[in-house]
Amino acid sequence: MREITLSKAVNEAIAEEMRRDPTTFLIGEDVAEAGTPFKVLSGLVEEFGTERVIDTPIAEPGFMGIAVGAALTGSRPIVDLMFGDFIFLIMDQLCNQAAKACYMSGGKLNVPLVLRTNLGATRRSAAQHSQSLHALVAHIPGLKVALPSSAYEAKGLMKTAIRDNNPVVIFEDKLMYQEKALVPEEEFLIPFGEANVKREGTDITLIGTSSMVQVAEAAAEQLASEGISAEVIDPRTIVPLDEATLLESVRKTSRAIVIDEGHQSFGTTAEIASRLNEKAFYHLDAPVLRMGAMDVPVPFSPALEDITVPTAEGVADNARKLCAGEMIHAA
Amino acid sequence: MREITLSKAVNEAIAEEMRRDPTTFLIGEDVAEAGTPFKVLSGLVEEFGTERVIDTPIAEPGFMGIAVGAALTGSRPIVDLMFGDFIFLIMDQLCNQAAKACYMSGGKLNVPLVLRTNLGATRRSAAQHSQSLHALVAHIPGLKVALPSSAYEAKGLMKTAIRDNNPVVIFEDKLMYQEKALVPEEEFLIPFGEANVKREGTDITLIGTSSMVQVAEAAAEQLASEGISAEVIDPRTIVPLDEATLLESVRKTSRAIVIDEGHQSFGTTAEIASRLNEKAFYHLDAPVLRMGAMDVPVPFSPALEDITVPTAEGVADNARKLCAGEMIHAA
Amino acid sequence: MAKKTNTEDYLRMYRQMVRIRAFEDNANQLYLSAKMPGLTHMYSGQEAVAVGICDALEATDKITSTHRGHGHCVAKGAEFKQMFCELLGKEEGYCRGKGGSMHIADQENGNLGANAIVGGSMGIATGAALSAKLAKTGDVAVCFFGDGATAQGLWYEVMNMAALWHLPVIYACENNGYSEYTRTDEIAAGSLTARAEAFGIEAHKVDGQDVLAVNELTERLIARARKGEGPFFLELATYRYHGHHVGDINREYYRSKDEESEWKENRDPILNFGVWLTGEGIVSEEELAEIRAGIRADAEAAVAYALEAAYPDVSEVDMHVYAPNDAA
Amino acid sequence: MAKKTNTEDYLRMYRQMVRIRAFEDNANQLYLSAKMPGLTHMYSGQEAVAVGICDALEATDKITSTHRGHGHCVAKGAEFKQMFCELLGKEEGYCRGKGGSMHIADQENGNLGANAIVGGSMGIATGAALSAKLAKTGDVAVCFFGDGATAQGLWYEVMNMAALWHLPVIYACENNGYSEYTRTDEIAAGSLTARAEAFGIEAHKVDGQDVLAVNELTERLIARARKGEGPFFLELATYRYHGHHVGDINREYYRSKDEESEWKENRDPILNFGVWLTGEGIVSEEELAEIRAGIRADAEAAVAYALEAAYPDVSEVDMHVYAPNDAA
Ligand SMILES: Cc1ncc(C[n+]2csc(CCOP(=O)(O)OP(=O)(O)O)c2C)c(N)n1
Ligand SMILES: Cc1ncc(C[n+]2csc(CCOP(=O)(O)OP(=O)(O)O)c2C)c(N)n1
Ligand SMILES: [Mg+2]
Ligand SMILES: [Mg+2]
Repeated sequence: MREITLSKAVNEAIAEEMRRDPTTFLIGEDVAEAGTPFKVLSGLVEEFGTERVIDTPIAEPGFMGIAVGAALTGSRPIVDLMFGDFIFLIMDQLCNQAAKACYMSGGKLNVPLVLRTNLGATRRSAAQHSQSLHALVAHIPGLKVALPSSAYEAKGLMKTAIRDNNPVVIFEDKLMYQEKALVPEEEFLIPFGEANVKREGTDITLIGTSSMVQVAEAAAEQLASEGISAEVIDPRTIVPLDEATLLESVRKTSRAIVIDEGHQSFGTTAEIASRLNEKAFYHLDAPVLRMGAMDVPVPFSPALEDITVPTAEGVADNARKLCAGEMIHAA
Repeated sequence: MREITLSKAVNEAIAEEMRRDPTTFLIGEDVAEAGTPFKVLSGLVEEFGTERVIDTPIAEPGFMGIAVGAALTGSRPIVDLMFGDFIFLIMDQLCNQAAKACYMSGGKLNVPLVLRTNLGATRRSAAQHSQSLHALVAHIPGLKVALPSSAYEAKGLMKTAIRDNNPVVIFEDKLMYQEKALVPEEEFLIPFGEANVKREGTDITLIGTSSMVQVAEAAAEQLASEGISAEVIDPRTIVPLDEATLLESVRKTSRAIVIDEGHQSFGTTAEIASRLNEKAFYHLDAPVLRMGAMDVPVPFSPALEDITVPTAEGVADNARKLCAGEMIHAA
Repeated sequence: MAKKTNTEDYLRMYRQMVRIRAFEDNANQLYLSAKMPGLTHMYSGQEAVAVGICDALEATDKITSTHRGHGHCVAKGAEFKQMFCELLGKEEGYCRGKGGSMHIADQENGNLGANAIVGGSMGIATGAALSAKLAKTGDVAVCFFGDGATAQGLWYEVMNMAALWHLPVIYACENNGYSEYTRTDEIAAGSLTARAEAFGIEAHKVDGQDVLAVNELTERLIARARKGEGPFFLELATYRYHGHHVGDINREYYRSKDEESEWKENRDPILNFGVWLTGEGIVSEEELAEIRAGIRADAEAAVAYALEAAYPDVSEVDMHVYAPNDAA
Repeated sequence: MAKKTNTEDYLRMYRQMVRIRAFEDNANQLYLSAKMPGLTHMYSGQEAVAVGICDALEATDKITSTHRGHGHCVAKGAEFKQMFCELLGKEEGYCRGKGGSMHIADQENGNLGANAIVGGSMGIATGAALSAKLAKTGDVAVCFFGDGATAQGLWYEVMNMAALWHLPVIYACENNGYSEYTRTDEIAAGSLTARAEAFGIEAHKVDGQDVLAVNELTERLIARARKGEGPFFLELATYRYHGHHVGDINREYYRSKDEESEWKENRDPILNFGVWLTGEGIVSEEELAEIRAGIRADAEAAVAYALEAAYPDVSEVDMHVYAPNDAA
């Protein structure tokens, strides 16, 4: 195994799958020569040519619609959406068209399409370039949603996404593009719907998604030094969601915190917490705690932005209280 | 008091507010002579003229953007979006622009705008004309979300929405347009963030939104005849959410079901259930149960469509089980 | 009218137009007799557009259709039985009853589906053309949409890309003079053909009531599109006989009865084509009457079948949300 | 170049162009010295567009701006201090630090804000024009956007409505030849002016490096727009001197150094205007040098101030999500 960046891992995954399947192609803004602003796709146009690495005008609804049509007719497009915030522009094509074509046609049509985009604040990019909007997409039946938490995950999940016969939305964490992890040289795929137990523990379960997996791990490390044993789980995909693994953990630890970088209200933490409460209620010693991003647009000022997102200290602090039987919300 | 339809109630609310404030105007497709396909706005163009009741081309992102600009510059637009499903087309203008302008400008700008649209299935309108998408909007800070459950509610909430200095999205239940309720002749407003306890009870709390309030009431009626006393609450607005009233009820009854016509996963029921679990955990005798619409695109066939939405029988059935201490999910 | 080469070509087009009309008359009847769930949008009056265009296509060519989509579906090769079953939400429908009128798709004949989002299929058709170009299949895609749909920004986005990339797609705008209850000139500034031309796209206006004119122009453009000379834009002047949907009965506040009868009496695509066919001596009026009667009988039989057909089992409700993946 | 009536008019425009350049040079320096959070997009090279247009506007007229918005902001009347404070996320910034470079708004001077969604403000500007028309204020709105933004469907939707309703809005496309790392001709088919004309909108092309030409044309069109003769479209040929954003340093893969120096050396709007002013005897080069030095000093002082200024208190983080409602 060698260490590579998340950026490189995504690049490799796409290159391998494009070699494997000639019906795949990439489409988006500045994906070819520029290799995207984050340089994630550098080199692909040199290998696959401009026929399969297609630069578009700044027309997100348009190229998303084109990708849906291509996917309905034998191609397997990988759509590059430069910032997750632009998903608002393509919701109709994604949610009214791509997500529903299979169902509305009684299974006759299908849309094998990957939408790769990103999430994450604290980059000083302000309210329209910092959102984590995966919960919106997860609400729409017909879409699958993957949230890689490292270079390793990004590679394995991307390859699975490209082979999936359905529309899959992958949100990469922009802050992680330059972060390295061990990634096997040999081919591997990570199946959807199988959570990853990153660290075993007995006192509390910390469920983190995407960027928040590291936060959960750092909190667990801190807690360990204080004698609290935290289990850390990365669901990897929130649709499909590996309820079984999460429930098993929570039934063991009796306590849980769900940590996610999307806005807390009506977000991912609500769904996961609800399922745990519903199905592990009688095993819980304390309510499942949610820690999402604050319910405010992401502020530009560094003095404000950093406090909108959950931190390892905040998680550790809450975990400590839960384990000590303190109530976090006035009940 | 007289009985009027929900359609008439909305019409009256808008007419009264347009008379009161000359900066208000209506904008949307076929809102003028046609008075919308549901005929909700009939007669308004005759009173206010085509300057203030503005027919647009079929360009939802365009007229939504225009409304945002008008709202930023002294007007108070009421935007008519013919079907709630079209909200996917205007998400960028609604969520990246309208919702964030106040915050991004440090409070200098604001967007006093009402987006009126609808929700609700079982009208045989299939997957692109039947969705209940309020949870998506509720996830975005800066927007308020109202869900009227009767003609009375529709009138009072609409008037409050029009006077609010922020973007408010009102989802009317399409199936209720011809339903009548008692509505006072005198002017009244219904404040946001104050839930309505529709029926008092002691054994279980049924929280229903929009179309599901009647479902909850019918279930409560049925349960009463069996000796189970159900409290029924209509939150009226889900942003802001009147947590206090919901918590008070649940602390009293120790059991709750949340019923909503949006897809269950990552939806409104998840948020409400999570808050109750978090903050009333130690008062609960059973997990808060969620009943949303099935996680499938809305099917056309009557044989399938009706089973995708919660029914009074389904609610009563679950309430019975919860009260009998039966577990609903294998735990 | 321009000429086809042989009688069978003419009769095929005549038959298809009559089939559409018969389908719609029966669908309207199902609505009026409260046997159809929901609403539907009648294509009657516009038959020459769907037939003139689709007759120029191969089965592997793709079309995308609209909320007013029965005509496109029939013209592209669909059968009455599965169509009526779909309209009634029955299991034997093209979409197992899950789509209904506004989502009929018939992918075996290259119909990628009706769409209930006005303009919603403009990207899809363009993407089908991209697939064809990448896979070098030689297929073309035709995107049907109404005059009202030209207000959707999506069209300009995809026209730009289609033009830049020379995609084999034809944008076919059926200008029936109205979008819902509003006249086209109230909602469309400037000129529709100029809008396409501004992107460097060749644009044509054609009489959408003249099936031969539509067909002849389409054949030429399709041939050129297959050679990479596309995209093209067609504005087809036409008229819908019924209301916006079957429930739109009192419509004098937005259009006059005189206007309606003018089109129905003097510009009917089926009547006029029939007159031409008999005038040219290609076929007799008796033969045409026989064709019409046969088709009417077929349609009624299909309706009767569909009314008796079974609904999908409730267990189907959560099937087809996702397509299966091959075992790894 | 066309003529203004008096020296003060000329000098005001010269000063504003120099102020923009000075602002950008300092902003770039803040980035290079790692004192600025995030990235920003430099307006240098395009000054004649913002100044030529905004000088034709009243304070109550509205503009909408873009990600490359510092020039519009300065030209519409903003002060250095609050602008630098905003760029650094400080409490005294125009948006209390919450917006940053991409969201600076200055509503007192009619700037409705920069926008980080390309094309995102096209509806907003059109809506401001609708407000002006409904309230009969006589105000106009100018929508600034780049060549890349013409690919967004929203533009066509709002042009259609602006044309139908004769709204007092001017769509000002700053064609600087690139969107990010891509040449305009690779992403724009046909002709930009033809796209506006297709909606019946009068369109003009103008040299965006010639502040007097821009100003003279804008004044004429604004006067007509106030009388209800709008909307109008302007395509302004211009160039950005820096990379797409401050971090875009190695850009030879998409544009040559030769091309850059050609514009900087021969087509600089400030240099050329200075030469013209002195050539016409309106002002001496010494006076211009003094103006430039004074502005540079102002800018540096504002930077120094902003660097020392306070961040907003953390308690502000959940303020301004909603505007307050008046007590009932
Ligand atoms: C995005 C969207 N907006 C509005 C509607 C409602 N609607 C359905 S059909 C229609 C009119 C369409 O007019 P046109 O495109 O001319 O087609 P026609 O009905 O005349 O065939 C409208 C507004 C819709 N289905 N989708
Ligand atoms: C909707 C959207 N898509 C993509 C981007 C990323 N982006 C920012 S600026 C830009 C290029 C804009 O080009 P142009 O409109 O010509 O303006 P310029 O940068 O040349 O001033 C792009 C693609 C964005 N901010 N918003
Ligand atoms: Mg029409
Ligand atoms: Mg540009």
